[in-house]
Amino acid sequence: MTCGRTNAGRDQTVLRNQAVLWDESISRDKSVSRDKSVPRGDSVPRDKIVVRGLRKYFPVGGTLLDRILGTQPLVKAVDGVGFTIRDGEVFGLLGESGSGKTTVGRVVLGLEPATDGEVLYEGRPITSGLPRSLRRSLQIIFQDPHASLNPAMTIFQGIEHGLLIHSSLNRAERRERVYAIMEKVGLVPPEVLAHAYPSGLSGGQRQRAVIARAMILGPDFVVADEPVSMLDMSIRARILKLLLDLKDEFGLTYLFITHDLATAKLICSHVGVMYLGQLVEVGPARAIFEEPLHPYTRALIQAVPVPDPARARDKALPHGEIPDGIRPPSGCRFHPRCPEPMPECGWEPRDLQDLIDRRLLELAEAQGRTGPAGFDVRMVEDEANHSLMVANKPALLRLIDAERDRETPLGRAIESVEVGQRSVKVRFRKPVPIPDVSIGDRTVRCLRVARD
Amino acid sequence: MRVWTRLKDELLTVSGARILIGGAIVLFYAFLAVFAPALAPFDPEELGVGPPLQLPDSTYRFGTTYLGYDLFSRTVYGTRIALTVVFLASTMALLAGVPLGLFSGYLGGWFDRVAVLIMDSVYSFPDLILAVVVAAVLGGGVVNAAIAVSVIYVPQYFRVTRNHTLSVREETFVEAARALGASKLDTIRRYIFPNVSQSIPVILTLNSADAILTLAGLSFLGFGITPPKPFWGLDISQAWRYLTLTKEYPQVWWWTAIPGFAIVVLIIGFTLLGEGLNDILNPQLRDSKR
Amino acid sequence: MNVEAVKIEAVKAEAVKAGARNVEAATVEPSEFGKETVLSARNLSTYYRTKRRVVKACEAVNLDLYRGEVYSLVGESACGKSTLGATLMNLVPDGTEVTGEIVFRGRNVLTLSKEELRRLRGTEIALIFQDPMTRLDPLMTIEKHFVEALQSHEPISRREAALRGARALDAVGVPPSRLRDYPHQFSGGMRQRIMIALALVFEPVLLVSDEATTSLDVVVQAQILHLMRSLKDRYGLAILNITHDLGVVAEISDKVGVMYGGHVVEQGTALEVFHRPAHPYTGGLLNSVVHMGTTQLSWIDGMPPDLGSPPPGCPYADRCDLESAECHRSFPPESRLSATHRVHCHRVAAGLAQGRDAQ
Amino acid sequence: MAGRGKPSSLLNYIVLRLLLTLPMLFILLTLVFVLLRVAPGDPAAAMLGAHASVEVIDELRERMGLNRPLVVQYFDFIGDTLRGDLGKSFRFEVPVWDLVKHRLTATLELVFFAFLIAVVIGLAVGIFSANRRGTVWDLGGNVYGILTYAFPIFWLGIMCQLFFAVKLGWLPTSGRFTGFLSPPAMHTGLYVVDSLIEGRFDKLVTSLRYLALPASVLGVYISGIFARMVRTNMLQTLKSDYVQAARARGVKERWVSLRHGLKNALVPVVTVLGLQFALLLGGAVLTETTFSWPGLGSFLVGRLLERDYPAVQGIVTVFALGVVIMSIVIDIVNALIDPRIRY
Repeated sequence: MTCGRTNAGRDQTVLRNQAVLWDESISRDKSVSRDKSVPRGDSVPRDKIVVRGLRKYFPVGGTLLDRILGTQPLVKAVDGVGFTIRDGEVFGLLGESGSGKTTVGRVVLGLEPATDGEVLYEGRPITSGLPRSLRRSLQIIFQDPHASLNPAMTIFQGIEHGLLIHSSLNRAERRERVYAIMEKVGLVPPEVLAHAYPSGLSGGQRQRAVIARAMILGPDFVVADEPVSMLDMSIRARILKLLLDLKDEFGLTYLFITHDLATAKLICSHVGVMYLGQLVEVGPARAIFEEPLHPYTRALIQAVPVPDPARARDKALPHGEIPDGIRPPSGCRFHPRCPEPMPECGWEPRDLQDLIDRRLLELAEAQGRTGPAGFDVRMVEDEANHSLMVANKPALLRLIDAERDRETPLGRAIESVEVGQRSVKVRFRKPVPIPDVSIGDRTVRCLRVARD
Repeated sequence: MRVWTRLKDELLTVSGARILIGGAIVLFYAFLAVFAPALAPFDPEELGVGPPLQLPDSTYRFGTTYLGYDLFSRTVYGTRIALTVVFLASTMALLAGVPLGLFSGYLGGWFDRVAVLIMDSVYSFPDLILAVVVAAVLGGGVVNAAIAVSVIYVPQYFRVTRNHTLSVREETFVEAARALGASKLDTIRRYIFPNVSQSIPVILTLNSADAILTLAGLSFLGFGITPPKPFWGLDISQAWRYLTLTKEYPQVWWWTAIPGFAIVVLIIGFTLLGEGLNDILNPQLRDSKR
Repeated sequence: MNVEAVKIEAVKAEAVKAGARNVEAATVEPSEFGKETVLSARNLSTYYRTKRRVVKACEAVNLDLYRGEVYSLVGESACGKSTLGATLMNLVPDGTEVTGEIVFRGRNVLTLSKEELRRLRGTEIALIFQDPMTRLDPLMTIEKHFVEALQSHEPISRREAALRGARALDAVGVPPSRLRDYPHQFSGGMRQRIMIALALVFEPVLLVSDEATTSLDVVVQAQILHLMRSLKDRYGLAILNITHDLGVVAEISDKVGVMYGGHVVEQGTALEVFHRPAHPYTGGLLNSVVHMGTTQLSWIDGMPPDLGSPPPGCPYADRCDLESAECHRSFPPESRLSATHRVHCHRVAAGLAQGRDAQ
Repeated sequence: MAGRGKPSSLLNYIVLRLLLTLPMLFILLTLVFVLLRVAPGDPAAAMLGAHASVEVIDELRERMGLNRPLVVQYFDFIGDTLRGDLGKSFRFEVPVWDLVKHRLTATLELVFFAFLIAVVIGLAVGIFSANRRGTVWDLGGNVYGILTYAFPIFWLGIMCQLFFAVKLGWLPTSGRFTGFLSPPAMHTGLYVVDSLIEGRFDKLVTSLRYLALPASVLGVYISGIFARMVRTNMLQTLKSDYVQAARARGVKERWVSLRHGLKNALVPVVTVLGLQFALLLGGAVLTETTFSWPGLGSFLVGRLLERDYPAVQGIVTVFALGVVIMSIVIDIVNALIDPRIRY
């Protein structure tokens, strides 16, 4: 029943020929030659990309006044991320949308200035923007092949543009180069496709053109941002194979950004799992997929749909959704959704709001009550005191008592309850800083793992 | 090139019909403008070539005015002034508004803020009042009239170009250009402008219609084109003054009706052309046709 | 009993028409006919007419939806699955040519008047879509959405409608206290839950989900799939699930139909299709899916056919490893591998015929 | 995840929005100043004409303060305007505001009724043709839009005068009120309202008769564009996903079109209405001239022709203020309609 075909044999020879053509041309280019001092095949792989303490905040929303004064709330899209990608690795950055993985990719490429932290490319700091000479070494492949090609340029013009910027090749040489790379990425026959506009190509062909555009500059580090997620099932594997072939051919290093854990498991050598702008687990792919340590990693792996009706059934999923990045949960950011939280994980007043929502729902169901009457619990949060005031006193007190009696993590995190005239002040214990724990060659940020 | 292949596909549809009719009307006026000396039997600026207030007949095909101007010659020559002013005004407004909009939209920052503030203020000001004041201050004449008209269209080109630039700027392919290391100028020239330029023919034609109306309004009020130059709005103005003074309303209908008709048909031509182009060039605005 | 007999006759007649000679060989599983048929399509074709050509978006489709079952229609982009979904709801644009028969609980959907259709939609048939972010009116509170939907179908007071809305939100896990909020105040997963609540407020018989989980994150997607499964059990819904994601299909489906080039080339129970795929395309598609157990990449070469000028024979012939001359000549007849498992493939048909001859 | 919206004060928003219009006002005033004091060279010479002697011109320059540095003049102008002093007419030698105020009410009356007519016709035609998209009715709406746009407004005015006033004799040709009656006592300056306050039915009828033609011509002129905006925006919202979803829920078609289609179309339409207001003022200049309506527009034309620049400056400033006020009103109305706009 296998319909997969492998025609790598033929491709290999083509690739080799093109590779020679490449080295020849580089010496003729006007730009600064790349640092080749460390020979390939070194026994110890060098660090290609090092990211340390990277932060990226975006101003978002806010009132008119905020916008004028520049006091808009900040979304902490990336909030202290560090990892190292060694030469020749495929480093997978995993997470749901809103986790900040795409922002990391863009900041690493200098497409977006970092708020804080540093990025090193082969030991050179590139945080404050990529020098022109390095542009060609670091390239990107985008998610949406329909949006990432200029509709007003032919495929040829699109691919050629990089050469116009970075080389002094003449027209014939450029054409030769463009056709060669088109052939290599499977845009055949190049003579025909080169003069088509993107609107005339299929999704798979466009993505090949996007890859060709990135590859024509001969990069050695490529950010692939969800490169196959918008393609049809039967095409995905072909594009993935192409990316792997190109990696072998050019000795590329990939930062592979994806939400698809199955793909990451197949092609990544190392992965980092992101949640709300932070890395919760980093390490070799094999180890992480075999024995995920962070509860969020476990949840993600569980949630991957299994294409087998015999095995795909109920699973324990984290409840709720990834929260707002403007004010992430305190302590461990995953604690409100965590299936196995602890009292120290950073419980705070607004977790009580979620709880009230859920409990009141259950209450309504049990009593057969209908309608929104009685659900109106207004709360005023006091961030500084880690406490909360509420209008519907008895209901809240019953709820809090129940939580404390049952010794749930939230209940145990409640330090004191002050019942005032018109308000209830609930004080939570201060959150414990969550340490990064290194276990072998991987790092996990989880209090429970740290305790064990 | 893409535009032409699409045009070919579309010419048989409703928008195609609009383009054909509108284009034919505009071409007809252009023809009149070019061959005016051959077509007009009299000098349009010469007094008393016929008896005053002559009804249309075989010699004075559109009749004559109170001062004995030949209305047919004036109407034909009027196309020259109309199209010249439109051309000059559009070109000036385009050359100022489009580049400004491109840079303002792409670069952003304080330059953008200041440009937007100024342009929006001018834009929100009543067009005709602005044009009248400028025309009054500059004085009459074709070039001055064109400047007065163009002042009100610069903000329009600016706005359309800037808004379009803002949306194109967010497209992934522009980010791809940055990832390639393309300079800002290069990005604007090769990635932004070709995608933004699609809307220019549309506003160009639609603004042409508007410009004629503005020019006619100016001339009617006594600014812009001044006597004895042959222009439709001016003739209507003269006729109206004569009518309000003498109260001979029904007797001289041709004096107002014919120049007015000349304006109406040309406006319709430009409007149809502009709308047809809009349908084809901005498919996202097009209603689904299935 | 009588009904079942008629059904069996109908199935036989259908099979004869399709040219399958193995009617007798088909083992009829009694359970199949114990269920209430909600919707059945017979020989259904939808052609779009554009200026220059006719797009045969779906052709000669037969399928049945039963109460309490999830039927997943799976295929790649432009295979006709969304058209088929729209056709079944009679939501195709004017000027589209639809032939064949769609029977929803005894009524032919294609012959209903506009008003009858409107009454049907919402009350008995409900739809949920991809991209919940744009499916709610930004200027209306959630409560108003419920009031509007309910008042469209029954005389009901605002208050009462709001109460029913609260109950429906309750059922899908959205706090009813948020009834007065506007759509932009909800997250994507929450909005999809609200869409489902809006669909379920009438307790419909059939729920059509058109890529409803596609734009959601893995975790939220899993949550929504879980919700849909539990709602199916609670209300005895029939669910038509249109998707391109085989993982999603495996998660919730009872039956699966695989579409390719406008045809449903293979359909059967989820186990049959996933464990014993008979059509080469189904096999290829299953192999190309990267899942947690994948160790090697594989794919199908070539491109899907253009529905505007489909090839004369089997639409998959050009990409198939096992094609024969016959494949390029005629569209394969339906072969029945079990009461539920049917496939359109010349090779399978030939294999079955051989097997019978050998007996 | 979008949090629950915190209710914030609309009043704050309005105050802020007012503050934000200051730069716009400032730029408009600067524009007026540049146009009238900087560009044309010597206003004094222009005002007095070609035959005036140098001494006379110098005296006028002295009197108007034109011999002071431009910067000083500029700040004087801005300061005076902010204090509500619009300057003094050169010709009438009285404060501009005294000349302007009852002409302003005449213009307001005309513009208000024209606006009313435009909104009624525009909404009706727009909704009608959007709901009957692609039919003859829609085509009719389209033709209406193009024709009302293509007719120069003054020409349409003259034609209407010739037909309704002269040929049929139904309505007066021009002016604002008959000479046989004394106009209603000034309360608001709007004759229609003042007649009602006075309780004089005959005066009400007379003022409406005089108002009918100019207001209709101006209203019809704007209504075409307005109808097109309504139609386009409604079609756009009727195609949107949430409308499809509502249809799929079996919501009645009329509800779909009015509740979802019209309401959502109103946000852009209200914005456009604000811009139409500027168009309306421009059209008012022409209409007032055609019908000899004693409004601000025709007054401006007269002052321009007489080169009474101080008066022109004052009038243009009044127009600029009107535009600024309108833009604030539009923003606030939109903020009330659309819950997504955060103040």
